Amino acid sequence: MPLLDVQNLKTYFHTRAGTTRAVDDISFSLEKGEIVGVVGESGSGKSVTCHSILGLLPQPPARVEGGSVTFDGDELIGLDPLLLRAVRGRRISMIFQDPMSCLNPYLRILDQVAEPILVHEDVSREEAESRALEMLKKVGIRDAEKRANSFPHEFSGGMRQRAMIAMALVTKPDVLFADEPTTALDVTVQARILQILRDLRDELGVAVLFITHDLGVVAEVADRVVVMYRGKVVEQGTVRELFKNPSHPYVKGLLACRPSFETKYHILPTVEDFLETKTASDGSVTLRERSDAAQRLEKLESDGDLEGASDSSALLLEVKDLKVHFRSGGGFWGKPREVVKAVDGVSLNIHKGRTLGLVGESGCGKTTTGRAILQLICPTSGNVTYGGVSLSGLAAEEIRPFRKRMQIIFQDPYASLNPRMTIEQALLEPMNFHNIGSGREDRRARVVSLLEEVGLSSSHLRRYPHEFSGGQRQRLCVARALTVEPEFIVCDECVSAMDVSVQAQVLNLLRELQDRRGLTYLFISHDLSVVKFVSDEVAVMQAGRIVEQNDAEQLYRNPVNDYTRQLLDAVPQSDF
Amino acid sequence: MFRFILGRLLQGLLVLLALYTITFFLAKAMPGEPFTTEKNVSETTKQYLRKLYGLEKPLWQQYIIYPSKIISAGDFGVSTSKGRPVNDIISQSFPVSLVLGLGALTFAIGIGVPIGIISAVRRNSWVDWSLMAVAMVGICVPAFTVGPLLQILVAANIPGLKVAGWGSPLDFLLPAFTLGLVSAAYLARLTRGGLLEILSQDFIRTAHSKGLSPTRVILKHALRGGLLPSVAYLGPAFAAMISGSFIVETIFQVPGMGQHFVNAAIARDEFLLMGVALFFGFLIILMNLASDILTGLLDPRVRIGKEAS
Amino acid sequence: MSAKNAQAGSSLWRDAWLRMGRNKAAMASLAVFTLMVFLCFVLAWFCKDPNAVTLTNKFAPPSGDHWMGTDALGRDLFSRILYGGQISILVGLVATAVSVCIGVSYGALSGFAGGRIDATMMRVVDTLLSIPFLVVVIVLQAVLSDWSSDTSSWIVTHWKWDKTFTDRLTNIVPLFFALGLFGWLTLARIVRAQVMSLKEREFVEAARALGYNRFRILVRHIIPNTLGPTVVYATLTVPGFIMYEATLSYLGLGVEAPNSSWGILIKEGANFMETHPGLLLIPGIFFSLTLFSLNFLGDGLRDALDVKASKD
Amino acid sequence: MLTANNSTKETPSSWLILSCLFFLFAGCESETAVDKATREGILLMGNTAEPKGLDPHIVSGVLENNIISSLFEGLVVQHPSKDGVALPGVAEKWYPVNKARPDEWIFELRKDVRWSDGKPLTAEDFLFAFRRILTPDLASDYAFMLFYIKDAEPFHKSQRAYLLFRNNDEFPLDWESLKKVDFGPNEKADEKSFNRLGLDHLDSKQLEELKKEPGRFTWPASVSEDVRNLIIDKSLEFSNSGRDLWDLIEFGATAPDPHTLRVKLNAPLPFLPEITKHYTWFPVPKHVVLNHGSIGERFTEWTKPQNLVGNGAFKLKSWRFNDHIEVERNPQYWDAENVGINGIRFLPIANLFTEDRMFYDDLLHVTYTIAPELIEYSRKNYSQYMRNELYLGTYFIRTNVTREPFTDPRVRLAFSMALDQEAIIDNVLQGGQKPAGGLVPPFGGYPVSSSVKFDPERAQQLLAEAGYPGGKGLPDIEYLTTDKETSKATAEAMQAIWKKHLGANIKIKQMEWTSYITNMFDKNYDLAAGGWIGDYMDPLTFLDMWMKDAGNNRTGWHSEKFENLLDRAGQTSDPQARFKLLAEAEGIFLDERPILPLYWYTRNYLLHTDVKGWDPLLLDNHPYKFLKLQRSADAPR
Repeated sequence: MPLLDVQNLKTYFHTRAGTTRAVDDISFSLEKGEIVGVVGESGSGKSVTCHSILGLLPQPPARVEGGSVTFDGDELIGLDPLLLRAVRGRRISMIFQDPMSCLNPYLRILDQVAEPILVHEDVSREEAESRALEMLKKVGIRDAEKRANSFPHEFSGGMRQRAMIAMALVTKPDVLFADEPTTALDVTVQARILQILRDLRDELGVAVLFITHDLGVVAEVADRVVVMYRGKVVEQGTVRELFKNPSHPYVKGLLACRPSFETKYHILPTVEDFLETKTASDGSVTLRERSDAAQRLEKLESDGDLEGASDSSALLLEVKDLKVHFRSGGGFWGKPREVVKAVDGVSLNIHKGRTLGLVGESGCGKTTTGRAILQLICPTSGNVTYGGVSLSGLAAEEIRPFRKRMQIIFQDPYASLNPRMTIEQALLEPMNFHNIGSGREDRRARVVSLLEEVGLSSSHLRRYPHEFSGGQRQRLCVARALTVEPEFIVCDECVSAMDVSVQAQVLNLLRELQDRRGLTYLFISHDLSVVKFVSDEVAVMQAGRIVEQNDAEQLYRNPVNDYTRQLLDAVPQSDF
Repeated sequence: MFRFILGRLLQGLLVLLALYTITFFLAKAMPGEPFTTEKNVSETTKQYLRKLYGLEKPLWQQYIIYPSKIISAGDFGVSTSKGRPVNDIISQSFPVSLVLGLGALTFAIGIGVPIGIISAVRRNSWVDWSLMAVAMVGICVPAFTVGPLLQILVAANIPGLKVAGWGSPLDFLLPAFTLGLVSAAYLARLTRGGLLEILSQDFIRTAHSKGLSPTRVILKHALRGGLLPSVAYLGPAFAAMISGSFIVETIFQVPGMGQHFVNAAIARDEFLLMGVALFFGFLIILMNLASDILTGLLDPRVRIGKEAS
Repeated sequence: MSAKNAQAGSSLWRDAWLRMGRNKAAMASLAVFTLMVFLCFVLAWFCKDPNAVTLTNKFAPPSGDHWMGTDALGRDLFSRILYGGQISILVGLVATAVSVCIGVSYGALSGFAGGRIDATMMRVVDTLLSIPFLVVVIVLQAVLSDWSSDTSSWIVTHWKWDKTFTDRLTNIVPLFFALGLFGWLTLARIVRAQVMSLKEREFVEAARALGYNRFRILVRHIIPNTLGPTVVYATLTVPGFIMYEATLSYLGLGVEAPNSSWGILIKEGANFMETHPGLLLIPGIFFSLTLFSLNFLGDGLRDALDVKASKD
Repeated sequence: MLTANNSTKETPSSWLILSCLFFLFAGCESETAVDKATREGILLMGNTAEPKGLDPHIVSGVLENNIISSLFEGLVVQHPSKDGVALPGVAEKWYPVNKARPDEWIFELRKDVRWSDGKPLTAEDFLFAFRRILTPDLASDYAFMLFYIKDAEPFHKSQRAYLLFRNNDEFPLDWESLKKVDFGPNEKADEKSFNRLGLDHLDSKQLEELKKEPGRFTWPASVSEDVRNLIIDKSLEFSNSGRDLWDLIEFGATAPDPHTLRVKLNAPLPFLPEITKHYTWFPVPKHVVLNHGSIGERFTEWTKPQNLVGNGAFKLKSWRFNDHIEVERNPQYWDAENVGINGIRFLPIANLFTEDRMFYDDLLHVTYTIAPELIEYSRKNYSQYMRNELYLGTYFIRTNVTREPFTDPRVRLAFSMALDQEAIIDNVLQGGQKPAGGLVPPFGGYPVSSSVKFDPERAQQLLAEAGYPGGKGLPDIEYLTTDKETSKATAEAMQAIWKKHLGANIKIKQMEWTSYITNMFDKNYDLAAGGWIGDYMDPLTFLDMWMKDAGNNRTGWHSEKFENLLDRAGQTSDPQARFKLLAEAEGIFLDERPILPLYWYTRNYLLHTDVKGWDPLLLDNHPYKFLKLQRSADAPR
């Protein structure tokens, strides 16, 4: 008998707008000491499944409509809340995606890690803390004694996730639900976290339900995989079987749309190339494999040959010895200031119509570099020359004309759209401001055509950002950047937070726009596969400096720098 | 931290200087003078009185003399209406106001925060609605109505509670309740709002996933952050509470500091007026600073030195 | 601002209005508030003279002649409440509007500028917060009371307005001055805190990247996002303003006797609470009903302005 | 009480716990505060506000009088129930030297009188007290109360020039005519000229300067250059001699022996003993006052609770600022064995409603007053405690006779006649006040006027005669009043009444106290609420304020005829003839009616039946030594 057995679980959300079947009749099981990956895009019901099992869903609107979950012989669905609490955190623990928002920012790490012991076991505070400390060491927090008394915000992302894992495992639970535990992390950190999970499984015999949208990660860590789509399990099996021989079109699409070092496509295939979705009037969904999927793929592959047209184009942007130093602390009468050298002598050349990829781990200064190039942050020293004009030292009015020519797309499309402006307002405003277009009607026409260009329709004009999905929002950001008809766009981690299938769509959009409009990109990302896919040239950044810069193919094939090599090694490869 | 406090206190000095300047000139701009009484006082007498208080000197000299006396001797002058040193008056009435203010604060927190918590936990239920309606009543009903009502309905019927007066240990109850009521109502709303925002955050789910009881989740995990808006509110509100309230003091016959703000202004008693104004300004500075520091302690992400808000 | 902007700006409010239409509590409150406004500003004109003294008929109980009885001087309480409501509603709304205007712009500027400017501006708020209010009122009274009667007579002679009406109008102008002078301080602190966190958001950076100037960023992108807490706080300040008015009127700023306001009626009614509780209760009910409705309206408006919350 | 000693150190939360505990115990305690105080013989007395001080020479209010009269005793003592009757105080016997012309009085002091510190009290203490209150440096508000004494006024006003020359034979001018010339300070003068300081106040150095440049003082036209030089030289000589102004005067009060006080007055004053009941005439302990500062020092420590020494029936026991002042028996008092109560606790309760509610809750024996709003309620529920007594005071409305339309006496009369006094008293004030028939309230043998009457027809007629038929053409009239709620109700009622009978438009201007007073002083009003409480039992206290330069006039009205009559009355020793002259003066005043009398005051207050020996007195100055506290049969609860 499996340790955790989920049978026909159904969880629906009842809202004023109607009923959403978030989890719709799914079944799977988890054995002791096993790692099962649950894969699916956001909204596919992976997290809701975990939350349903643990009774963490807000009710209403959510309601478990049916099915059963047996854990070690006990039924969890409908269990008395008091008994369920005894299971939660002691026998089944959970770690969440974003360790920043999921750790309590107001409490010290040690308090939070020791808390499950104190709640579930009758031990003294000292003992609980010493056990917590031990667990913190085990998950690889250096100087645990010293750092355990820090607050979450004083930890880096990776450290926080380790603390989170320590918190989940400190009571030695039987099952660990890991909900996208590495999505927000750098590849190197991700590799370390995955290693820790594996080690702990081996050591403690924990069964892990590993939820992710990244097939590569699953391939690296899981024994078995459950693929979910729209609240249903579309396929499950061992990792090897599934990757070698996917049967469901969705899984096929998912595997194909993920850029890897080997990707030859110029335009990535997307899930839609494989899957046809039909929604009936009663809300039930039928999925069908596209009959023309093979042709579509072939076509995409042949398109790839178009590449490499403009090789020796003109220099658009020249960055020389750029330095950005921040002063931390201080204030009106504050303490002596420390200088943080976020960017410490970066030089780059970007050619017209080409893409420069900038990779590095979080905190290495790549984002600051991007913003300093656009003069959003005033560089401490160094020079940025755009189209032959030096931007350094220009007054705000003098820079304004350049704002039309250079644009930026941010990582979080939601945060970068004003929540109180409709799409129409957001797109019209830049044109009004910069006097683009001949009049009101012309501008409106431009907005409509821009929306169409990025794959949205004019019926969206009256909507607010929150009414769109993540991918659509990023398209909106792209559209907004395009309103001023720029020639150069900084893409700052613009696909990092997205599901692979959406990521593919956005990457394709960027590519199409580059082809059509001759745009130049500075593509900033920590995802090496994506950077490889989009870039003509790649620069690797570490601690504020460029450590290696080369033609993309060259760099990935023959990395010269140790750090580059380290980064490349850390990328999970699903080479089955 | 130390430098931050020092810095803020230095800024505080500037605030006090500005406050002094404004109050000084406002006091001079008021019609009438301190020695105006209902019965006529001879011009000679007035001359002598002016000389006695140093009010015959040119304005700029008066403007300089007062602060220099404060700095050199801690002397806030002599009240023209009470005929005794302002230092005396403040030192005798402030402790009373402090006790009253602390009582009011206790009521405000003791009533407001629990109501806010219950409201937030029972969001959009009838409990929530009725508690928030009660809070609105607290905001709507002025002290000059609450005070007499308490006197008539409570004090007159419960032996041991006096209608008014100050001296025995129970005397602070009714005035403190009256004084704290409005703040309790504000606190209830602020706590509810703050808590609702925290309750929607991810780390609350984490706390639940650890198997904590809902009470522990609220008290240990949510309340700290949920109280932040209240703390920001309480800074100046507490300063106002412990500097007394004219209405509450006169209704309940409390020998506190609040009445001096009114009586000094009406009597054109500029020394007392500037004394209590400066003292109040000092309290405001102190309490704002305290509330900022408390915010920093509650929320470790707030960098002390970067102003908390 | 161009016509385009005006049109764009209005749609936020129009959408908010549509969203609020779905909020039952808010709509009920709106109905109550509208009723109050109707009573005070329309029905009042058809009521008895609120200042007609009949000393022999004081403290009359409610009757067909005097629906809510009479006060200590035998004046009709109902029409006094309605006429008083004109002043109170006007004072509450105008003073709130003034304090919102000043508070939002000041707080937004302070938070947006940051650094030394911010520190200085906040210390100015501290200073103003500590100034003895009564002194300001006394000075204002001395300075402005002549002004208001001069203005009034000027208007009457030059524009031929009705004298009683003009007097009532010019009398409350100094009151707005006094309230506006200090009403905005706390709001400024609240808005500043909001702006401080908003200005770090990416959409502000996006706006900068699009080359917008600071003014535009502040006005079009930051301030609209502070509206929610502003509206809620503003509705909470209304009762305070209305009650302040009573105090100020006693000191000679504001409503001139025998005219009245809810604050004055409640304050005077409180003196008779042992003997004639109706004089306190009835104006109190009108006052509370209006404030309740304004408050729920504020909450509703906050939710309606919060485009996210309206999703479900 | 268990917690009393460390209560201030308790944290609020433990206070709360204690409070809850206390509720349990509180139920057992059935004795009310008044019961307890009655048993202990302590009078609990509402006293409206914190006194400005306890120095009889500095304070000027009624509430201070209430406390000071328990701590000090004057030459004579008020009779507990008969107005205008004096009982022996510090003086055993008193009589005018010449009965026919009582301008010199002798007070024979008791030999056994002691200060509360045991030191004997002598006539020297009185002389010291008189000199002290008259010392200009002390700037006493009420120094004028002693101006009856010979040479008191010029000394207090520092009239150096006058004192130097009044008896100087070599002086070429008639000094009496120059007496009217003001050498005192002139506030409106240019800051640099000596007019600002006044000739009398210049020191030697300034006089030297003036000698060189006499133009720095504006001399009256009648003063020739010689006189001018003479005045300067003499003043300089006196200033240089270092002598005190006191040495120049022949002060009217003397002490032939330690137990006799002789007081010579400027004019005959048959009611001098009445005046000495006022606290300005009280003695102060010379040895204590001088111990803490000089004679002219206003703020010394001598009135601090630990230093204060008095000669009254009581001495200071404790004083908590703004909370209470308590006095206890003074064992050194000459009549200590006949003092009926053990002490008095004065409570500064500013809020009238609070005071009344405290009385209802048995926390007070006697209130300062009753809120008009609660009179009806008190009558219904606490009728046995209600006191409604005539008081020596008149409430009236000043008119500004320098401004249209009140320049015309017909308009003033019209407004007065249209004033329905009874309607206002019965419906607004409700305190049983008497409609004022004239200026001087009824008392003693003075013939009460009844010329003020409600007569709307005549009022309309007069107004029409004055050119405002039916109120047409009357400008808006500003009625100045204070921020007190009853003032407002009265104002609103009068507004309606004047509108009804005269068609006048009244604008009510409410102001806080000092602004109201200042505006009245500056004659920045049309009509202004006002009133006057008599300082002593004589019509003069109501009449002499309407003289041309009297500080309390403030209407701009004056009449030579009126002043002549007052002068003549001042020289008349026969009481009946004197009253007749004064009544004639009042008649002239009322014909012109610069003020509109509304009512004669009554005192409304609550007095517990436990208090015995408290009888109505026109001046409301109940001598405490005759009071007794005794549990009465009809005690409530």
